[in-house]
Amino acid sequence: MTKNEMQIQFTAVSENEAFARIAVAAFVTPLNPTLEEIADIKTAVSEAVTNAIIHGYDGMTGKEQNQVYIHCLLNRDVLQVEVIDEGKGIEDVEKAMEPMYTTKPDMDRSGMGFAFMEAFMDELEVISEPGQGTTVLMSKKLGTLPFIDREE
Amino acid sequence: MTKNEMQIQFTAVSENEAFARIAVAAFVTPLNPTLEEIADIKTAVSEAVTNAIIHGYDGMTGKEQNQVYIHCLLNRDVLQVEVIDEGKGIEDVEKAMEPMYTTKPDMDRSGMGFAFMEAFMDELEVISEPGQGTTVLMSKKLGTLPFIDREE
Amino acid sequence: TGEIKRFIRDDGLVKVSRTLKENGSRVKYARERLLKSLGREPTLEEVALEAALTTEEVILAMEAGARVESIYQSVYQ
Ligand SMILES: Nc1ncnc2c1ncn2[C@@H]1O[C@H](COP(=O)(O)OP(=O)(O)O)[C@@H](O)[C@H]1O
Ligand SMILES: Nc1ncnc2c1ncn2[C@@H]1O[C@H](COP(=O)(O)OP(=O)(O)O)[C@@H](O)[C@H]1O
Ligand SMILES: [Mg+2]
Ligand SMILES: [Mg+2]
Repeated sequence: MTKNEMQIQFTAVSENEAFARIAVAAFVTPLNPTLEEIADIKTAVSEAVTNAIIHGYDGMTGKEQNQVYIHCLLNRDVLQVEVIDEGKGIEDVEKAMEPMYTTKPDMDRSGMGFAFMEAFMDELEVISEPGQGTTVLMSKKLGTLPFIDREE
Repeated sequence: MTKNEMQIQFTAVSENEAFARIAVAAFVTPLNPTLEEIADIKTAVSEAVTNAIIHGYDGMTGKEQNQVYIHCLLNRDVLQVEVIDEGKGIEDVEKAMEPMYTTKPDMDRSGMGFAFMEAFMDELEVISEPGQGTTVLMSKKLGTLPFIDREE
Repeated sequence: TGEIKRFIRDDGLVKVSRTLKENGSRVKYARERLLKSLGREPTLEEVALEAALTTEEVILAMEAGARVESIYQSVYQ
């Protein structure tokens, strides 16, 4: 199979952060990625999901209604991951993506979330509008093409 | 937190079976279940997902459109799992649920899928209609109440 | 980007885990030891502590054993 797809949706609470990164890791496992590739993907997904929970839905009531969505698409050896929240959005995306920039220095945030996503994935795109939520689009090519071709 | 919820949706191919059971196992992790409880849940989810893929969508074209849905609800220490397919459905649910009954003996199916779900979970309900797909509803109480009460 | 990744990892911020198989046997023996000493099924956190792994690693390691057993057999036959 050269194309595979999954979506997950979960309550925006920090208890679900590990669930989210494990789910994405488990989804790419049949492609036989390296441990390093799995670690990269898990780190990037963790950062994006943490951001959705602690920044996106920061101070928003109706906790149980706040949802995070992840959409994964595997197209041959390329994984595309979308992490979406319907939270408060980002005013200045460019500034938010600068390394060390954080709006929560009090919470021990390092401001390196987007820098990590950029470092661990091949592509990163952030689409956000105040009041409109945030979509983080990431993709990564896995070094498993020989494996796929053997399977076909 | 006493209530938590997630949903996953994925292409109905056997490559995703491990993903599905790992995702559900990861979801219950914050409740600190025993390894045995995790193994029970994984077995039950695997059986339901396998059925959706190999029986539900058996012989149906448009492979990439065929989707399996899992809905998990954690209410305190009770996990509820719904596994849904939009496949061909089951004519005689009661008969299908009998131990050893299988419509695919040729494929080395044991006919024990529903019996396993029944044995490993506390409750099992199967809702199906020919042409209407199948919903498998399972629930299990986890022995983690002291843990939850400590957290609150 | 290779350099950034190496820096982050060497800094201990991101831990690359041992192999699934290795963790699988650590989990198996940790559970057996705890079953004996506690006289009941150990919880996920107890096993993680005993095996010196994270709960996340335990969940994934359990898969290493499960794969050969039950389901995969029937699906891939
Ligand atoms: N999903 C999101 N919704 C709203 N704001 C966000 C989101 N993700 C990131 N941000 C903003 O971008 C800033 C930088 O994010 P990041 O690089 O991950 O650093 P950190 O999370 O440590 O603050 C955050 O401090 C926050 O202001
Ligand atoms: N999701 C489903 N869609 C259609 N038919 C199903 C589904 N699940 C189970 N069945 C029917 O019920 C029978 C018994 O299922 P099960 O106990 O899991 O045994 P097995 O999968 O080994 O055949 C199957 O052989 C099949 O005919
Ligand atoms: Mg961050
Ligand atoms: Mg079955």
